[in-house]
Amino acid sequence: MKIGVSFSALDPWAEIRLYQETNRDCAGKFGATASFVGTMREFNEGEGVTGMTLEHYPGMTDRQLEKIVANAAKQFPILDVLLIHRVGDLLPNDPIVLVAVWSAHRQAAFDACRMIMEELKSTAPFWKKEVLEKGTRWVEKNTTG
Amino acid sequence: MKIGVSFSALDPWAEIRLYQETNRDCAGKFGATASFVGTMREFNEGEGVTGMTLEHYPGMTDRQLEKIVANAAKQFPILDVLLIHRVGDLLPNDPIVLVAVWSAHRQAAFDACRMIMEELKSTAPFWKKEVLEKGTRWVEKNTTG
Amino acid sequence: MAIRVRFFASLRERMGYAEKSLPAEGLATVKDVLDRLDRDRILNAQVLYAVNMEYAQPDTPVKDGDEVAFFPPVTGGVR
Amino acid sequence: MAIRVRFFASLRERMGYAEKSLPAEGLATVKDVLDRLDRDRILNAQVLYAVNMEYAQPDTPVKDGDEVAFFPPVTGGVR
Repeated sequence: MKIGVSFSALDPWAEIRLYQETNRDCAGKFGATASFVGTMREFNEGEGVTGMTLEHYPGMTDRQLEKIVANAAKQFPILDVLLIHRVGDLLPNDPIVLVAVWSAHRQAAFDACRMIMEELKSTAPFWKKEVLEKGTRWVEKNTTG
Repeated sequence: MKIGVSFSALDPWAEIRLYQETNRDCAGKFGATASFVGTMREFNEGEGVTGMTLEHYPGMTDRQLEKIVANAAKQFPILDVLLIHRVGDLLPNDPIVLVAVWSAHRQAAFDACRMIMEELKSTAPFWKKEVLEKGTRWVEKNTTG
Repeated sequence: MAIRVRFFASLRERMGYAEKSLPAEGLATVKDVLDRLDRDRILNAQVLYAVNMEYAQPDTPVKDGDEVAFFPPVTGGVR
Repeated sequence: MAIRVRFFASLRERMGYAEKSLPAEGLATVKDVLDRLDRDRILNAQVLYAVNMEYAQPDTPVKDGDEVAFFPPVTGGVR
């Protein structure tokens, strides 16, 4: 299990590949890996966005992310999880978050991956400030969309 | 969009990474990438499995895979799809299938990725023959597990 | 021309051959093709049909030049 | 010792500072901490509370040495 924040650019697919190669405990036992990568778009709420700052609450972030993964592991038979969230200054197309879940079977991997993303959105202490053509704005809420 | 079968070993995360790097049409527009990788396990139905042969119906496979992706694109607002299924001889830990779906938003990416995996299981003409300690057996059905 | 019949996976092994060419005369549907072959052996387990690489039913029409396939339930992807 | 109060994101900007140390005397709950600060400014928009990095409520107890944080609804992940 690896959970944390990254202060520098994420290469999500390389991270997952490397993690799976170096963590062989569940090799041969997993049949399913569901993953999700969130990426910064160049528009939001109908406006062009040229940059974003991701602020977080150090310490509380790690604690909440670990809680979220523990909840998913309690509810679904999963074998391993990789979860990394960016903080700092981002540009459009930069990855924001990656989660990968290994499980023996498909359904548990999908369900746990989605649950982690949902809980993260509502409980992990991150805040986004977008840079627009004119000035900046705090993202006020995450819709369920 | 890239859809097909692979006759040689798959490196799924490298495939997704390369595909995203070389297909820039939806760069800046996608905020979500949901992916799934199916991997051969070293046990199935309570028995050790030492190898597997994946047979397919060439031609019909491509046609069905394209139909499955078209169905998902009809139902969900997705931007791009990468879908590759292995055929031939596999060993435990070898990737069997990879699907990645790019979309503006999370839910569509997750839903479409899962739908593609479900439909693939029931309509794409692939058959698995497992090598056990003693002899071989055809996998008779995919459960919904 | 003729109708090309193909078998896959466990059904191919059960039949002992992968394909066969049948003269098209008198063959109007998938069922007719089945009747011309070793029907009992084919239907000995659950079987799916395809005509020209699209899923088909016993009453799906066939004609000269078509490809008709018989195979067991598919098991791609992962559980 | 004392109670360490922290603000994040838009609330930090609204307050004009990121943290403050308050003497713990007379502070028994998160609500007491709020009352000791510029309460109206903090509650001007939706605010969440945390005590020692766990989500808290106005009646959550606080004591000398605790860290109390106030921040707007979180917006991590992606939509």
